[in-house]
Amino acid sequence: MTTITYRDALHDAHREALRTDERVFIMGEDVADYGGTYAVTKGLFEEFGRHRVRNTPLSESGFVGLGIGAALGGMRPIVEVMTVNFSLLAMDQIVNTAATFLHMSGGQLNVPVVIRMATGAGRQLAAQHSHSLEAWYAHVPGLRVVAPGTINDARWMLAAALEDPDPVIMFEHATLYGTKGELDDAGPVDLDTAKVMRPGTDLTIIGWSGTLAKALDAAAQLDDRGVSAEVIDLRSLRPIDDATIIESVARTNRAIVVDEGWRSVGLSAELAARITEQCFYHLDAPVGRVCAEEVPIPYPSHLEQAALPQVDQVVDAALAVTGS
Amino acid sequence: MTTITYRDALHDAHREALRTDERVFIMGEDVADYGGTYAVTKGLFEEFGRHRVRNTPLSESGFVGLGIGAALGGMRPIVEVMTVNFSLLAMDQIVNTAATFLHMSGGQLNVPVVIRMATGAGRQLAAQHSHSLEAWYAHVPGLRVVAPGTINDARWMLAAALEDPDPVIMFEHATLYGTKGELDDAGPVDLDTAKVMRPGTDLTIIGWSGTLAKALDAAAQLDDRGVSAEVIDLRSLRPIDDATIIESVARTNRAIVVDEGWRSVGLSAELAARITEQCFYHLDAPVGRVCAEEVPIPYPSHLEQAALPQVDQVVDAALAVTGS
Amino acid sequence: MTELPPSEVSKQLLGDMIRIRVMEERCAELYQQTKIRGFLHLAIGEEAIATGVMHRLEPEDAVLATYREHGHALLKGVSAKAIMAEMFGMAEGCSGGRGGSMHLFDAGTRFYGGNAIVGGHLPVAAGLGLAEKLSGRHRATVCFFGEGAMAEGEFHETMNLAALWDIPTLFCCENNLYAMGTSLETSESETNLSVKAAGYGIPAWTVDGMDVAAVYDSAGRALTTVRSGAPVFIELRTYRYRAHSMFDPELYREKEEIERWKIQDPIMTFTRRLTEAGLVDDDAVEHMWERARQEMEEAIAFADAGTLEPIEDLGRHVYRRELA
Amino acid sequence: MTELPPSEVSKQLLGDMIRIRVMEERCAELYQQTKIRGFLHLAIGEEAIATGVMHRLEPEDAVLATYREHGHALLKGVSAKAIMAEMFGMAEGCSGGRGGSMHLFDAGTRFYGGNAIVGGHLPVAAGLGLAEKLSGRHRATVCFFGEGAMAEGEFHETMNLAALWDIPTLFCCENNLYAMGTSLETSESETNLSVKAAGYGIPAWTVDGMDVAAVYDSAGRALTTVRSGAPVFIELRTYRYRAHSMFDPELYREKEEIERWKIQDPIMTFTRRLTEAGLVDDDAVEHMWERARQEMEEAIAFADAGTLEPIEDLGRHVYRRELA
Ligand SMILES: Cc1ncc(C[n+]2csc(CCOP(=O)(O)OP(=O)(O)O)c2C)c(N)n1
Ligand SMILES: Cc1ncc(C[n+]2csc(CCOP(=O)(O)OP(=O)(O)O)c2C)c(N)n1
Ligand SMILES: [Mg+2]
Ligand SMILES: [Mg+2]
Repeated sequence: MTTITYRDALHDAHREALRTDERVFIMGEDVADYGGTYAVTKGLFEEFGRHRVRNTPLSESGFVGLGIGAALGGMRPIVEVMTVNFSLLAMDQIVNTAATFLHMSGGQLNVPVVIRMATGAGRQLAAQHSHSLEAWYAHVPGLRVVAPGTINDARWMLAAALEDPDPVIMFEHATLYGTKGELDDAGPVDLDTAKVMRPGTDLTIIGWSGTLAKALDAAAQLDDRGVSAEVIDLRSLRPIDDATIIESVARTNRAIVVDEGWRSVGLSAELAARITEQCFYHLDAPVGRVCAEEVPIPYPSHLEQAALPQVDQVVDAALAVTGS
Repeated sequence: MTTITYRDALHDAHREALRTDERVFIMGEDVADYGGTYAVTKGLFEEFGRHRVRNTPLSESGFVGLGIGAALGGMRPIVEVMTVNFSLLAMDQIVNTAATFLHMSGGQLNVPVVIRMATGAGRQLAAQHSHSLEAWYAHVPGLRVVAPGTINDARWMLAAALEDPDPVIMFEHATLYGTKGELDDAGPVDLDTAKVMRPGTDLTIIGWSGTLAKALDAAAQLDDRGVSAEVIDLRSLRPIDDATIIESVARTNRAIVVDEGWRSVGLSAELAARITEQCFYHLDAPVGRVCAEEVPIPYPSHLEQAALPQVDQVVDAALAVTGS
Repeated sequence: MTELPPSEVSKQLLGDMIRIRVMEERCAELYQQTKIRGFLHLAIGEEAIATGVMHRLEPEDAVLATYREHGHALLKGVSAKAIMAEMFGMAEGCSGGRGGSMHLFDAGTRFYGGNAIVGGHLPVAAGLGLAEKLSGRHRATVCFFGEGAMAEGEFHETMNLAALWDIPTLFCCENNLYAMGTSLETSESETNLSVKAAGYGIPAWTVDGMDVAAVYDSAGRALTTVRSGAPVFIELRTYRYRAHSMFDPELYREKEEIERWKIQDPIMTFTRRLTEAGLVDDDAVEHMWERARQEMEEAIAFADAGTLEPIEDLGRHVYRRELA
Repeated sequence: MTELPPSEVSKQLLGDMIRIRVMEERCAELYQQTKIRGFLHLAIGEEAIATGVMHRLEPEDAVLATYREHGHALLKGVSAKAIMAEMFGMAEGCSGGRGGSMHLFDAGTRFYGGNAIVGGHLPVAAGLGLAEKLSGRHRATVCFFGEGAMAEGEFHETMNLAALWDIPTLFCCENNLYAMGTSLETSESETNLSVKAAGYGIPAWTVDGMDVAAVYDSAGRALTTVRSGAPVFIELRTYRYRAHSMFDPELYREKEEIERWKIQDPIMTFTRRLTEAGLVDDDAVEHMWERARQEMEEAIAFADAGTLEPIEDLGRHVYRRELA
């Protein structure tokens, strides 16, 4: 096993993709000379040339649309949109074109594009650079939405996404790039399943991406207080893997969702609704939701952190649902 | 009481706004010469002039942004975006600017703009003209989101929206324009509350906009089968009026949400989650969700109707939760 | 006046314009008979454009068009039967019935829609062009759009990218002077559209879109440049005789304006020219009309005999790789 | 060479450039000391632009800028104290601490941000201009943005609307040759930016943005046109000496390029000119620097003594009319 950063794991995944499939190319703002906003694509244009690592002008709708077209034309584009906040400029292409083409054409024309973007808060970047809009994408049929939350998924999910014949949106939490961990060499992972990261018996905590570590930290603290928490990494935000979640909650009878998105009309609501629908008679308490406060993210650290879900809140929510 | 169409009710609301407040102007594609895509603004440019009823080029981001700027400059713009599908092109302006300005400026600069758009399916317009993305807007702090579902709200909500100091998004279901009903002269309504449209004792059915009539039809059918359904018009999609809903469900102990949006990560999930959180020990069954199928809307009528929530499904869901 | 194309080509051009005209006149009737539903946009008066351009294409070239695309699909090689069945919403339609009039698709002839977000298919077209370039192939990509699209940001972003990256795509602007009810001079500050496009450094010029010989000639020259690896823009000046769609009361223009344009009717003028040149006589022309009528009647009979996709199949075509 | 402005003005111009320079040099240090957090974008080298333009404005004129806006805010009249406190995240900051470096706002001086979506504030600026026009006032609106923004669709849509509707807004493009690491020639097919803007029918020209006298002169002429009711675009050629933000390793340009530009440093060259013209001597210049240093030290002391907004207030400033 090697120790590697999330950033380097992604970098290696991109490099491998460029090496092994000549249909793959990368496109986005500052992916070349600048080295990538988060340094994921650093050095790749030197190795593979500007044809395959294409720096775009600031024009999110334009280059995302070009990615969709290139996918229709037989390529396997990886489009990097710096952050989910800027992806609002490309929404039309992603939702009205990428997500509908297969359907409108009666199954003839699939769109094998991978669109990556950073998401999330925690770096004091304030209200135009810090939001988590994964919920929007997870609402849309025709898209697959994944959120690698581990070093392993950062290393292997890209290959699976490139294999997939449909548009895949990949969210990378901006605070994860610098994190380090062990990599196993299992090779390509699937895009569809949630994963039990830690077994437990008293409640199930579901997190993903930026909240996964918080869920695991909370579970460790809960252990000290005699509460055994199972932690699930959701991994795939669309489709949602009901089976893994329901199997767990049917055993633990209690669940908490930790979501960095705003509470209202977000992923936490969907997970709570699904669990309640499928485990109603097993549930000992309503599903707990620990989410971002419903404010645009403020700049100062104390307010930003207050706006984000925190380990303490997860612990408290867990103690509340377990009646401890 | 007068009988009037939803379209004319909206028309009258616009005319009144232009008459009574010189800061008000209307802006959007084909609001002038064409008469408005849904004929809401027909004749208004002749009465009020092209300065106040402004036809825009096709440039959703541009003219929505101009509306935001004009609101900051002291005007009260009503911006018409033909349909929610095209609003994806204006997402950046609505979410990154209109919804954040007050917050980023520390409470100094509010944005009193009203943005109207048609939504929904039912007219065989297929996958680029038929979606219901209200859930996205309802996810965003800083926006108010309303959906007039009755003649009365069509007539009076606009005035309340124009009074409001914050950005208001108003959704009009495209199948409602031609519907007729009685208008009462109560005058401006509020933007925040849900409304009990029909009292009942056995379950609560929550609908709004295009699904309100379906909820009421279902309630009538249920009556014949001895089930007494209370029907609530949600009206305000953000904020959600918990009080009215919870008061109802605490009495009826069962609830169904009828939502034309896609099921996953939509408004139905949020309503189900809130009801469960606040009425857990009152609930006799999990909250039922009758939503659009998770497909882009297909063209042929039989498939389109199969994709949309139908009265029969509401009745079935109601019978299921009431165990009848 | 542009020289006539070779006599066989000239006759085919006339015959094909007639086929489009007959098809679309029948569509209007079928809409009245409620066989065709949703939006129906007719290009009657504009037939010279699709005809002149399409006769320069190879089967392996790709075409993208708007919702006003019946003629484009027909001449790209989609059968009248498959088109008509699509408009009837039948499983035998070119998009399996899912798309309808606005979303004709055909992978076999590389017809990529039928796109109904104004401007949305421009970046996609450039992406298809980019795929050609990156894979070292030399197939052309042709994108048709209305002059209304040129105000959209997606036009701007696409032109810039196409010019910067020498993308082999032909952009054909069908300037019929109106975008719904919005006239060109109220939607573009620069009404000389080829000047506008040339501003991006793209070879650009204006053609009389009512003269099929001129269109054929221009398209030939344009495609030579495109096949050598660069974008070209042509503005084709034309006029639609009919309403924007079947819902448009046409309040924004005078009947006389329409009548003036009809004097230059592309079919009438080209028929006269070929007659005067001795290439056709009245009988031959009548035979063309008759053959077109027959083709369309057969297409209608085919569509009428079509089958509706079973409702159980609703969930298909959302993902190529079906969800578990 | 542009004639020197009147002597008092010339001295103020020099003094104000120095104030910006000193403020920003201190910001860089404060960032290293972690007093300022998030993204910090410095305009060192670009001071002549904000200075020359701002000296032509009346207090009631409105200004919008990007995230590289500290100097603009300062010269529009926001106090150094309020700016510094904002960057420290203090409640005494001009945005109450919510915005930080990228989101300076001040309603009192009509400073509308501090906008961090590239291109996003262009339509807003035009909207503010439209409000002036519609209310018959003659205040100017000035919008600063980088050359990178010109590739965005929002630029295109805004220029078109501004030209079509004669909107009295001054668009100032701060062309510093790079958008992050993307050079102008790789981001615009037409690198002559005033030619590009003139394509919309907007009076447009290019100015040496390193020469404050030239900027002052140009801005004066431009604002005369704007105040008479029309848009103007000016490209101001400049250079940033520092990294894009504090995270940029500057892989995309050579050190020598930076040194070459420093020869034209706006403060150094203007100091020399004023000295040669006998308007200032070394002592007077040193006094300017000293006064600026003192102003900034006081501002820092003020910011240091600032208070953090209580966490209980997190939910404020989401709506002007608070939710029930
Ligand atoms: C982004 C978007 N905005 C608005 C519409 C509604 N709409 C459909 S067609 C049309 C006019 C387009 O005009 P033009 O591009 O000139 O094409 P034409 O219909 O004249 O062929 C409009 C406004 C749309 N489909 N997409
Ligand atoms: C829509 C959008 N896309 C990308 C970014 C990330 N970003 C921030 S600044 C910048 C470069 C902008 O360059 P330019 O407009 O020339 O301004 P400069 O920074 O040079 O002053 C980029 C790409 C953003 N903030 N917004
Ligand atoms: Mg047109
Ligand atoms: Mg720049």
